[in-house]
Amino acid sequence: MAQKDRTVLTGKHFMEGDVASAEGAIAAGCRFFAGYPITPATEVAERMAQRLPEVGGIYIQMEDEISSMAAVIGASYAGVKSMTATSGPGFSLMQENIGLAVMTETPCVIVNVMRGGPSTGQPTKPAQQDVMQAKWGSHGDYEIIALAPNSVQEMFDLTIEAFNLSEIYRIPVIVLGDEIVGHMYERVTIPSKEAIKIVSRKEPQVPPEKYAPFKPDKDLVPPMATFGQGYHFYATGLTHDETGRPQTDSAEEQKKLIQRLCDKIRKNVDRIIKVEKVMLEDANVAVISYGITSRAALSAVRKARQEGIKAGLLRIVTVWPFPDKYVAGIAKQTRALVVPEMNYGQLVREVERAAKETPVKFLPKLGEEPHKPVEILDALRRVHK
Amino acid sequence: MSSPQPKPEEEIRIGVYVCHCGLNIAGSVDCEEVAKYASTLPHVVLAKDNRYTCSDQGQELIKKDIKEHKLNRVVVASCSPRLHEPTFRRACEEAGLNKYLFEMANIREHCSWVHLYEKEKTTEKAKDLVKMAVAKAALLQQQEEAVVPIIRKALVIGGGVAGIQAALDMADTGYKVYLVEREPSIGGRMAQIDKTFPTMDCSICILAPKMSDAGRHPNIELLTNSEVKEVKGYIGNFKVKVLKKPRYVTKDCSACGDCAKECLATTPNEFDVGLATRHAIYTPFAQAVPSTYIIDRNICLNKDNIITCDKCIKACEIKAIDFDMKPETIELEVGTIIVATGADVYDPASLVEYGYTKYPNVITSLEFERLINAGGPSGGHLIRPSDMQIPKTVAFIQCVGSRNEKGGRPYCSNVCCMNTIKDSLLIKEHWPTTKIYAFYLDIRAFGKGFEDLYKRAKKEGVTFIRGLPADIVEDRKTHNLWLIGENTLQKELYKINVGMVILSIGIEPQKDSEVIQRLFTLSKTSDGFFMEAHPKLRPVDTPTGGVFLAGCAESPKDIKDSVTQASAAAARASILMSQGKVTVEAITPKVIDEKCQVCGLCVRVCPFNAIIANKEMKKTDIIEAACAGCGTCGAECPYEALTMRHFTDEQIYAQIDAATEEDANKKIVAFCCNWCSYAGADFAGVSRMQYPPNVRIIRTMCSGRVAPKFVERAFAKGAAAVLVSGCHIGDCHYINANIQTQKRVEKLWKKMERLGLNKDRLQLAWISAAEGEKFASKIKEMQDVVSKVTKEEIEKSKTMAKEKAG
Amino acid sequence: MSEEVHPFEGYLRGGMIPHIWCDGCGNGIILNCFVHAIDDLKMDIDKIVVVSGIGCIGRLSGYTNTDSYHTTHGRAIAFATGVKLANSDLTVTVISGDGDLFAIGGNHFIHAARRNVDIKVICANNFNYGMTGGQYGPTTPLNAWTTTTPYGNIEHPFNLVHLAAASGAVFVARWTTLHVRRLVESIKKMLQKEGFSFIEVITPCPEIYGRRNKMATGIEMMNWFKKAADIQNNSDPAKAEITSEKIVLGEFIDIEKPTYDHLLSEMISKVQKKMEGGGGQG
Amino acid sequence: MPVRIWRKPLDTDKVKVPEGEVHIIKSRCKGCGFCIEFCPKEMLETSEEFNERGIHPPKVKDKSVCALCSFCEAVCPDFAIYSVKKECKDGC
Repeated sequence: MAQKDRTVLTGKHFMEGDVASAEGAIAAGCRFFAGYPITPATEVAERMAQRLPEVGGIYIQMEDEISSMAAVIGASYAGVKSMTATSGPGFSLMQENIGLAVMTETPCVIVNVMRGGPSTGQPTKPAQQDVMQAKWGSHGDYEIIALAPNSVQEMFDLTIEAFNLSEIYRIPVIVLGDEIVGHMYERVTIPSKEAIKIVSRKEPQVPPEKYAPFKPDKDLVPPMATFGQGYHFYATGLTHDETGRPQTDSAEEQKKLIQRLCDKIRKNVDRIIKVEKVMLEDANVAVISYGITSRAALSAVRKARQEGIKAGLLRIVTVWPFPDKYVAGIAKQTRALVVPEMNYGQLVREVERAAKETPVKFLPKLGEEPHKPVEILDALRRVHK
Repeated sequence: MSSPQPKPEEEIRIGVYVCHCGLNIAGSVDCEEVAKYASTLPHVVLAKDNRYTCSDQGQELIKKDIKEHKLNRVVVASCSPRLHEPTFRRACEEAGLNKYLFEMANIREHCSWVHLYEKEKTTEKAKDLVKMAVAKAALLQQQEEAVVPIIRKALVIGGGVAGIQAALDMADTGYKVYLVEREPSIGGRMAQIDKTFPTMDCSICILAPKMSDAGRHPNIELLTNSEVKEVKGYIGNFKVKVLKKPRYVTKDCSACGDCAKECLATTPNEFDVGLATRHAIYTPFAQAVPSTYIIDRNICLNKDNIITCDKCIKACEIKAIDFDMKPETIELEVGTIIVATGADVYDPASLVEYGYTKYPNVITSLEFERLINAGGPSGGHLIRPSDMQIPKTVAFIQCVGSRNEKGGRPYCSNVCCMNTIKDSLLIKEHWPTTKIYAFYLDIRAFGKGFEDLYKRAKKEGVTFIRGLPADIVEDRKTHNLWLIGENTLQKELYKINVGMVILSIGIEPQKDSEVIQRLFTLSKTSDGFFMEAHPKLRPVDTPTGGVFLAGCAESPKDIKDSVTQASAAAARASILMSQGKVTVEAITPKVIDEKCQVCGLCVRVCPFNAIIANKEMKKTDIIEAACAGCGTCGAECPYEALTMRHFTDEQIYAQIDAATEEDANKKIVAFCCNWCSYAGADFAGVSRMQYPPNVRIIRTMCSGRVAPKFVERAFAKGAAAVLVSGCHIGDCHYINANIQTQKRVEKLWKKMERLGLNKDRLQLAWISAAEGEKFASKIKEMQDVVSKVTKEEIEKSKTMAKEKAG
Repeated sequence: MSEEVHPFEGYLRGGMIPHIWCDGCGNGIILNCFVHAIDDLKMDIDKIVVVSGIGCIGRLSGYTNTDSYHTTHGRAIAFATGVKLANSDLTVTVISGDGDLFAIGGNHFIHAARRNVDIKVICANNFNYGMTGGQYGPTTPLNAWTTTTPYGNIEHPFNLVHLAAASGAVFVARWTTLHVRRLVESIKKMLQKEGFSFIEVITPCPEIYGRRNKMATGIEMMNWFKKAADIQNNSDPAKAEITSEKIVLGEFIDIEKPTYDHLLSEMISKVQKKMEGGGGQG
Repeated sequence: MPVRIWRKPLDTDKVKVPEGEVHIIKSRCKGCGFCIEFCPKEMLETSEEFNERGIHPPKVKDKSVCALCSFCEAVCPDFAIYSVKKECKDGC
């Protein structure tokens, strides 16, 4: 009897967010997971440990998050879509190698199920405190892609999206979940395999002797060869030229490389960025939100509308690169913006930057529960007057 | 463990038998009178003289008398106990008398043969010797011998034809044999030789099968490239340390030779006497056993621990090369040992007149063997090194390094004559027209089939000329050689021109034979070859129990004799091993606990670590099996707490007293160790060396047994002089017991000086078993001392014993 | 003479030689021995991956004409683990320094050894941090002088071969850059062996370490290796000391043990067999 | 068998040990001197000339014979020296 295809568990499921993310990864073609147990991301690892062998993939539990990230990069260079999952402390440990992945343009996915920090903080409590770290966590100048799911379904969908983006742009992509989406159970609809769009990295079109591992195409992304195919290429965390050879002294090469690493994202923001617009057409006040907070924001906006307040919601899905254009647009048409975040003020700074003169009302939230709709509603009422 | 002593009240009944030994003794001793005299001695119940006491009748007579006359002691006055003591002891035992109740007086080697021409004095001496023997006999006690187990494994040192034969014989008998060879392969000299005389068969063809048998034999463990470094223990229980030098090639080697092809370093091949080249990695010769290659690190490019060149490693498919091999010391436990270390050949370069190493066409007989050998460097062509041409005329020169006082080799090397005859026939066989001369002193063709071969050579036209060349001169242009000398038969000078000269070089002892000598406490003849325990009756035994000799290590001999001797040695060793046990002579000490102070002095002097002083238990114990009975402990003990069985103080005192009872002031009391000086005195007798008859020899196992008090006793009794004599330092059969002898005698000398006594009256002499001459002259020399001793000095020295030693 | 072409040129990445290493440095010898071993074995160069960490020797991966990766400091083994597990056909070699592998990267080393991942690790031990100018590290001998031990080193060094053996490596050897023939043979063994294998190569660093410790030239340091070398194959790595008088060298460990890769693929195929006939959904 | 060995072996001319030829890529040499120090035949020495980095590369001593062990090649950190089998003229 033929083996049942276990790569995509098509159908309706009632599952946990972490599990959904794992399923999304496998559906996206991820066949390598290296990680280290940490609350609240452990369930991703557990699911991968159980599921990857079923689909011929590899799960390895490393000695720490540093090695997990390193192994993920290694597996990717060996041609396997790979990922890791972690939370704050582990995410910090991964930063150096995330930088390496950026520098060596390594497709890979990091799921960060955010919890309260700093340091060990509140392992079992939700937070959105790593948003800035996701962008600036590693040293040096670079761009990165980060997606913020707000449901179990999105933990599935955006993990697939993350893999696709990482393969297209040869860049690590971060799924910024949080303790709630990670641990919450919801209904998830997994489409048929065919219905799922999967993208893989560009392969070189030239013979090995002509291959320059970091020579970009027009989209600024270089085709990626795989270890063992005879390309004999060299990748290094040092500043390098298009052939991969270290260029530790040349200002020219440093400029050239860093600009390209950033521009391959900046010049493609329209293709990358995803937002969700709700009742914004006539809105004169708007909530700008992301991740789990956006669910409270949505009901707040609906209640406001019932009260006759022309409220709308801009939900940011792609946290990085930051959707300046959308925020600026909303800012122009509204009197004020409300930004609820489960932190003490992070992404709001980006909003303020983009909103220019338009006043921004920030609603912080630390520890305890996520924002209640009424808290956001109150804010809307106030800014509406 | 000695059985109940004869009860004190038991009457001592001694029988004395004086042997004529045909005329050997009777010729210069009045045996009848000696017997008559003996009958007057205390405890002697009967005394008889007969023609051959050692004959069956002689022995029967003794047995009969023991029974009929209830003899409980027997004294035989005849030859050396080293010869017939075992015979008479057996006779006594057969008659139910414990063999330790037998004593011998040596009136042949020590008397009749050495004072042939003064019958009365000789007879008087014989009486004295009998008196001494009887005196000792009266004090003899019966002893039980301890039994020592014999490890049923043998060690053979030397992998030449003798060693191989000995190893094979013992292995076939079923005993485990370790065959130690210092060269990379077994085979020895025989492997180098082309043909063997007189049968002319191919040497390696008959040797190779034996070699591979030895290599394959389940009972033989080959230890090549190895040397014996240490030997401990005693007959039946030797502990041997063998140093196995690394080959740098493992046993996996298939001897394919690919490595040598790649090897970058070369050197002349020892096996071909330097006439061919070998590489740093090599096998000595095609038939080598083991066939495993070996790396000569002296020429290999890889020095220290650095592998600069890895050509052989790369060439070796089975990865058998290992430069990290280290020397290993292997510890063996064996019951018997056969020394077959072979001999060296004489280096003729020192005989300048023959121009060896100066003239290219002067070669040695060993070089000849390689040249004439089909597998040799010249493919069997006898070519002149100077021009690679086959010579029209060749000359053999005999006795090069043999029978030559000048060259320091006075003896005959035994094989050279026949070897030359063989070689000359080989030349004739290949190149019949070659003119061959052989210059000799005497042609010795004594062996089976030898004379025929000699005749054949003469018939083939080989010219034998008596008289060795006095000089060889080379013709600069042709490199031919002029031989100039005297034909001592024709009494005329000759000057003969030849194309090539072959020096028939002699055989000499291994350059380092003293190493082996020391390891096994062997003795050597003056020629430097190892000496057998008895030249006729124990020709393959050594004085050291359990150690035997085979091959040229004992004396120069041909292949046949080497093999014969090897089989003999193997048989002797196998006898021990088959018995599985050996009785150690009951001459070991007994501790008298009441007297022992556990001071530990005896422990310090014991060469065999056979004594344990347990201070806590206030007790000293003897390890019987380890003790060899030298008695140096007994001599050292200040409390007389150690009794040397069969050589007790009382017994020796009795001998001294008997010897000095009459005319002490004219007598020399000599203490001789059993192995060297007593045997030396025997040797003097065998060779009829005459010396003054006033010496009285007292036999001890080792000079180490001679306690100062014995010397003092002799002086106290008025002896004119005392001789203490033993093996040469380093040759002691009890490792180094004679060092103690030296110390003690030096002490005595000091004491004599203090007392103003003439030191010359006490002499110390190291005399080996081969130095009969030295013994004789020693006695002559002491005779002068004796003649000069005054009454006063005698009296003065009587007090010596009372004085405390300094 | 005409254009000289070194026999190993083909194994070197075009245009990368001369390398950055100082004169008298042994790293080049290690590179030489490594390609020498590959050449001897006639291995498929396409299937060889060389991974290195940070430090002088870290540059080595750039010089071999192979698929190479120059990781962050200390992480080479972790990266290599990912590569090897993702494609078991590859021969993955980590060549890095003592500081990289045993200070910052020590944790990865012992765990990779424990798992017995089939990767080959060559450690260039030069007794200090050369690239940063000669600070003391995990292998710096007691009392040695470095820029950060101006009064002499008071830390006890690791015995790397003992550490490797204790951590579970299946092949452990130590040579110096003077013992090139043996080193090449050991590398060949290692490349053919399955499982976590480790070779420590003691290498001269005259410029940075040597001159502070009375060995100002490579030759002096190499002669120290020559003088002190004591080859004890198959001996106990715990006793494999490194002192000024004695440097114990040899192949210490060569055992068989199922590799992580092997057990992993076994497990995977077992699971997949079970899947046939279909298990329930997630 | 300590027998005096003094003659030139008869097969001296027949036994051919391969001779090596040392090639030096001067431009690469950094002058560590390992090849000179550890050549078992001690056939190398520092030359007078300079290379572009101001180093005296090694050179083969006159009349010295390379045994072709190629240790210099193996111990050179800079791939600057190697040895090949000398093409022997007299068809050996």
